[in-house]
Amino acid sequence: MNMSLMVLLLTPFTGGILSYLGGKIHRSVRYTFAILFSSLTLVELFFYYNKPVNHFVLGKMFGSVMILQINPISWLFAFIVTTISLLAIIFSVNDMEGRGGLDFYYFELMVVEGAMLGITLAGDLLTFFLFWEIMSWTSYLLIIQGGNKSIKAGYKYIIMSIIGANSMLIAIAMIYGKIHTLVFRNVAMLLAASPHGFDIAIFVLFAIGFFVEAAVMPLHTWVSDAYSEAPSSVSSVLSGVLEKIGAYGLFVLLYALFGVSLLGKLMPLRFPSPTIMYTIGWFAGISIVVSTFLAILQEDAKKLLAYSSISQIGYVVLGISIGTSLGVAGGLFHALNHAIFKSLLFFTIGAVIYRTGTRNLSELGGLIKKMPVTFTGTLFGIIALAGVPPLNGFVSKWMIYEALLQKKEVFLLILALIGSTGSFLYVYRLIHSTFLGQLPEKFKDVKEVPFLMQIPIWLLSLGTIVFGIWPGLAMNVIARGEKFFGITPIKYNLYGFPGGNGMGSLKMINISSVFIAGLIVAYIIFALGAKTHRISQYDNYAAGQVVTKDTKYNYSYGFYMFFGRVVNPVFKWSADKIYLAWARSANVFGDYMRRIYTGNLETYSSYIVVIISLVGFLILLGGKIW
Amino acid sequence: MVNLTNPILLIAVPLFFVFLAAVIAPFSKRATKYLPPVAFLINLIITLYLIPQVAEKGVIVATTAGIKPPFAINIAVDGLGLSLAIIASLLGLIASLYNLKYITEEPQDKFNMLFLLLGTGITWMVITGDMFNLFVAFEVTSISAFGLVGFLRDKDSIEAGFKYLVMGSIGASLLLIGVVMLYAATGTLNMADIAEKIARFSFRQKLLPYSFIFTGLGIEGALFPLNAWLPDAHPAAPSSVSSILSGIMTTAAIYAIIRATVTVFNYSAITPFILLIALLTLVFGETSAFFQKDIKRMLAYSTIGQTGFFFFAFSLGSVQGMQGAFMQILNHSLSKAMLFLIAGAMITQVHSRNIDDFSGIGKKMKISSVFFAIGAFSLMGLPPFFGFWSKLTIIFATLAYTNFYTITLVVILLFMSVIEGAYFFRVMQSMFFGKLKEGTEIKEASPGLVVPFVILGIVILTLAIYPTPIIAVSKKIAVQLIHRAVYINAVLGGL
Amino acid sequence: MVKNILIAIGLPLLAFGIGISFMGFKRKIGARIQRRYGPPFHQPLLDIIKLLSKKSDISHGIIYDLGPMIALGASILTIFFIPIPGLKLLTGSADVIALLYIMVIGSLGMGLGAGESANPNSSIGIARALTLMFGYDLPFVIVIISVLLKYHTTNLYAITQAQAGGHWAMWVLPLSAIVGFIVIYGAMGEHPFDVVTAPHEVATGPMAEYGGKHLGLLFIDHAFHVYIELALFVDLFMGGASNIGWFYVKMFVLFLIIVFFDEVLPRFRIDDAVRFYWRWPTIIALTSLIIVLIGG
Amino acid sequence: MEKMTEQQFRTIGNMLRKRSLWMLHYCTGCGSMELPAVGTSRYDMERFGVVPYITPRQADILLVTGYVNTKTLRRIVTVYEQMLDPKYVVGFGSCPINGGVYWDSYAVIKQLDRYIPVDLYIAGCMPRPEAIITGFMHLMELIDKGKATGYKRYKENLEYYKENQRKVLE
Repeated sequence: MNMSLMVLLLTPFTGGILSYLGGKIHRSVRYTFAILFSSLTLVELFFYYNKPVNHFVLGKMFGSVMILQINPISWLFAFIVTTISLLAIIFSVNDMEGRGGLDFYYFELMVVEGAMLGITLAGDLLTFFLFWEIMSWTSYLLIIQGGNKSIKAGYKYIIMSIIGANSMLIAIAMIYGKIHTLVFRNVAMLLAASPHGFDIAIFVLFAIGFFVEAAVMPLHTWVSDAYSEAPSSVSSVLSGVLEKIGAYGLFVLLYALFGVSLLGKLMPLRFPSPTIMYTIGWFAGISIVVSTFLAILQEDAKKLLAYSSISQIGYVVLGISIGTSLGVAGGLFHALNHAIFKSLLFFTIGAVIYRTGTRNLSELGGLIKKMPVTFTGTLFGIIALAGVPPLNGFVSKWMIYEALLQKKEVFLLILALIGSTGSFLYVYRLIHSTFLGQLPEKFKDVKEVPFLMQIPIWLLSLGTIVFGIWPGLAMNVIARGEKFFGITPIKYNLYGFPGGNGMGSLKMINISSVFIAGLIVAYIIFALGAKTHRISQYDNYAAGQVVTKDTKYNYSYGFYMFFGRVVNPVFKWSADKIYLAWARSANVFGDYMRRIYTGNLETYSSYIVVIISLVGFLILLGGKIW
Repeated sequence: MVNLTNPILLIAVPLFFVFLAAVIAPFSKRATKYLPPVAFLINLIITLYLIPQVAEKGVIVATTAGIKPPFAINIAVDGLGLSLAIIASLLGLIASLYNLKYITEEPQDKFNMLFLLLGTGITWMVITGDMFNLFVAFEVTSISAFGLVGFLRDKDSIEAGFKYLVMGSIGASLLLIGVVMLYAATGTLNMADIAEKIARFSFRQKLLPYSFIFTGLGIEGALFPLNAWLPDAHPAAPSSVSSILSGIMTTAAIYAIIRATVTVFNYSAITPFILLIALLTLVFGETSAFFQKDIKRMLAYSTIGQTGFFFFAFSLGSVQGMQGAFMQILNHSLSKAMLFLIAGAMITQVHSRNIDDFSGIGKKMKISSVFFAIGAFSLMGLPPFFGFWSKLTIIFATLAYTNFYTITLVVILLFMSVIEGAYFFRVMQSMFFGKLKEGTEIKEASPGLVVPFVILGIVILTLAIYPTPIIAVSKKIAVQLIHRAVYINAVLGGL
Repeated sequence: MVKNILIAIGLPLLAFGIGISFMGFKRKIGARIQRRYGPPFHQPLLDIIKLLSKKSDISHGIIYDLGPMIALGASILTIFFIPIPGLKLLTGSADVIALLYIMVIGSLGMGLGAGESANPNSSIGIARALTLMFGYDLPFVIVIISVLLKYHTTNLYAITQAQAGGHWAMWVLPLSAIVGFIVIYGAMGEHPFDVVTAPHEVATGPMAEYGGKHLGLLFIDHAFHVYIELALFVDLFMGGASNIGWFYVKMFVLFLIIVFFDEVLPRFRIDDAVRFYWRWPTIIALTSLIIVLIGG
Repeated sequence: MEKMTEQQFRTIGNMLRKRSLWMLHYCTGCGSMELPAVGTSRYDMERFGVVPYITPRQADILLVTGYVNTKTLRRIVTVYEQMLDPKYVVGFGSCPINGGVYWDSYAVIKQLDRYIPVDLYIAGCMPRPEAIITGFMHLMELIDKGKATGYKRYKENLEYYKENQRKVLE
């Protein structure tokens, strides 16, 4: 029997257990096992780079086979999962040093990795759901490692996550009730043959589950707390990978279970794409814009990144929901890119927190002189995030824009473009308030992070460049995946896209090389001028005033306060507040319900009488209550 | 040579030990506490011996005094009964091991005798094939439980014991009335015989005795709104007793209801009503649990909710529903018993039942807290624990036919599971991540308390890793339960 | 090949020449409007030479030095993607949408440099610049989308070709053209949108700490910037041109209007500028977009 | 030959440079009142490339417009040191020369030249705009001839200037 996929799936779990046990011996054993096994997973994954496996039976449950499979798309997501998890593990070695319960932390980290790997490899809904649930609660345990506030955040997360998972469970049970098997292929056949009401119900139920995990508005409310309160490496796993798993679920739902043609049949085609996908596109579009606005006004570095994640996942979902080959490719590519640059940013901000102990943007500043590597990583991260050429974020966003334009989805295109412009604002805020500006005196002795924490930053920075200048590398996988799902892939080459069919052309290598040429010209002009000499940050223009060390001569609090004046009136209400209001009223209602247990024996005895009479009453009704 | 495989021994052995206890009590009160573990261990071994037989024959019937049913008191063990007996013996064994260290209050001899009687009664309830016998077993269980609830003799336990006594007595009398009515109508007390004879009665004729039996058993089975004694009684009892009460006693009563409804009355028409009751039980149980500050009270309310949950699954009436119900019973019994034992162990350290006082003890009582988490996860139905599979089965069973009602039901079920998750996660959060109160000296409970629940935890983990056989067995049990003719024929086979 | 290299060298020089001439014009015309004689026409060139030949310079760090370089490099990059008559060297490598983001690289570099100068005035200036950009981007993308939809292509060169023969987008899409003008106007930072550099509020904003050759680079960049904004508008709405002279004339006319407005208007507060852009220009642009959508 | 070219280069540089003088928008006394007149339509100093600029990093000329008290001197020195070479100081009015009407004030600097090198004085109380423009023209001539070397003097005699500054400021 071919155990291959099983081995792949079990590697992280084994690694988790071994590192847990190893940690009892010595901490270096724990790290060795964790890093070894997560790298091993990555290596194993590369064996499947060009080798799809369709049917690997895991077992049988409830008369439905549980199967594993790997296709190029799941390979792509599995690649994201394993890479980012590996880097997170490497990063945590120093970052989490000195905290309690580290054995358990690494165990959880690897179990989460395994569960997410399981989701990407799942070939049927039962396996999918099983790993989904495992992922939910193990990632909850990771979130709450971040200290006191994280507990509340984790609580919010687990509640929303359980709701999402349960919503999926209903859909799965409905499908199981019909055909007693949950293999993707059979489910797709069932859905194609089912009445439309059933299909739509299934769709909505699944979508709720995926929206929660992918943090699409309006089910995003857990994100800003959870991402910001969790430990940095966990945040990068959450934002880089967990969100992508939500997007992967959505992809599976749209293309593996339903398929564009079926979605088109479900609702009349009033718009260029199937209405149901159009709706999802709008959810994504609103996510993009609203959370961009929220991110601009944050004072907390990780909260800012959290909102930015909501916004960026909006692009992924938007791309996937467009339904054309270009859009899907753009969405998937953006998933990869977002995983790279957002994890990078969480790592760098984590590094800053590691050294300075604060993530309050208005307390930081000027760290570029102390942490140049971290700064470089952040720089690459923000350029990629803002979708500015020549780094990777630009390419995938550009694909999404082009796809929207191809389909004449102009209003969504406006939202997407605006979201991207808005992202300049918050990324600049992020890098400015942490690394630029004046260095506060209390951070005078801050040092660069240890080498082990630099590794993920270096590698991911490299990733932003590589996938930016050579988008063909990622497109190889994506195009094969699209072919696998019956979508004709678009034309591409190593350096970009030749264009055609209403789509513009793009050659990243030209852009980057001309840019470098321009830089060289600028440098020549610069070098011809007089020599510069470094001056202290206090030797600064202050209208003649002498800046001293005890004055804070830095602009960082309320960076976009004036912008806040423009948009704040709109943001007085929020989804979070609505949910909390619901929770409160449910609380009050539940409290009234509870009072049926009065504690009085007389009342209780009367209940018995009531029940006997009720049952007796049934005699008169003939036993039927409905 | 005693036939080890005679199910009557399941009753006889513990009863014998009760008498033994009474005999040795005057000589050494301390010695009596070693009797329950032995008795339950023997019981466990016997039940395990019975497995192949039940698997082979389906139902094994044992008679007393050599007279064949329907005339004599008889015992009929089918898959469901046997599994419950196994659980009862296992929990009895674990709880009595726990008692060795846990019960320090006097009079220990009486406690141990009552404890043995409780176990006997429960086992008796699940293996009896006779209506009156059921009543007797019910009484044995209840009376010993009254005593045990009031064992601590403080204000709480006496009040709770008294409430329980009143309610339980009403229940017992109602059950008795029902049984008497049945006897008057059919002239027999044998379940299988009644089942056969009652078939010619009209729905209305059947309903009166059924309603009395249902209500009587429902009081013990914690059905809404007859369960009002439970949230008082379970927390007030010593934790080991609570674990038995929550873990298996309510379940045994539910078993009796199931047996009466399916096998005896063959009431499929009543299921909507049962479903409603089950749903209310679930909703009120879980909602109330959410608001509790007292950990044992919370667990007790959670028991009500869980009872509603598996009773709901049973009331679906399908094979898969029964399967789900059985799986959930198994899951709930093991997890809830463990949770109560752990709560007891923690209370010995914290000296409070208030959840707020539990904050931060996860750092000190590592084993207890981790196993608490395992139990809670299993109860919530998080994978890979067994609860996940039972929850899945029940949901699948509910949605076997998709229509508006079933979806509404499932939404309610899942909403309740969210609430359950909410309160369990809240407790665990404060346990693991809360701040330890200063000045408290908390350390891990003594091994005598830890080992028993760790054994249970290992059973739960084993189920988590290897759930497939149990799922297969539970399906067989469900099929057997739903085909009542098999049971009836097996009991009355001699005629 | 040789021709391409010549173009590659010539195009930036040409763009710089055009840009610097406009800067000269602006000072001259502005002086004339104020009834002054005004500086000589080549004054901006003199300024740049003076700045580059300063004998000492300061640096706050590497990014401080890199900022102006990135800005200039990005400007040089951008001009290769804007077709001018007879030259469309790299327009095949990136379309209008990509161009929108290529144009941003410069501001990002500028922002980073200004940030490292550790001066709050610079920071505020950049914050304002980005906010203003966010403000005018909304109407701008709507306008761009209208044009792209109208001509069914995203290639800027193809758009200019489609307007050949006097069918300027300005006449076809007058509303979009108006908004486009307002946006270009704001992007150039003229009154009333000069909140970014506002000398009396934030001490020339991002440039507060820059002097010497750094500032010289920024002045060169500004010359390119003027050229880019004007050329983009001419390409998008005024049909490009068939030869350089004609192109220059169109740009000049456009620039003249801009200068006229610039000289007589006061300054917006930054949030008012954003509010302004999100109100009328956006509404007009949307109207135009809907007309395009309905009318094809 | 090489020296020759450099010399020529420098001369050309000076020629060009003199036509673009940015004046720091920094005013110390009543003399600032004259500057608007110089800048606006009537006299228009922009004709000669003289434009007010905001920050010392950008400016070439430091125009000390009127009396300098000790409090102001600290700022003037800071600003002067922040300016980039070549930089020129123009003393404006009689106060920077000899204290003017404040000749006996305890708080006013009598001779600006002792604290920072002054390249040019424009005498008068107040000098008229014509005088100011003539002054600028004169400065340009000095620059052209390479005689406006105040910044070099400041570097060479730094000790002297610092000593004088210290006396007043501390």
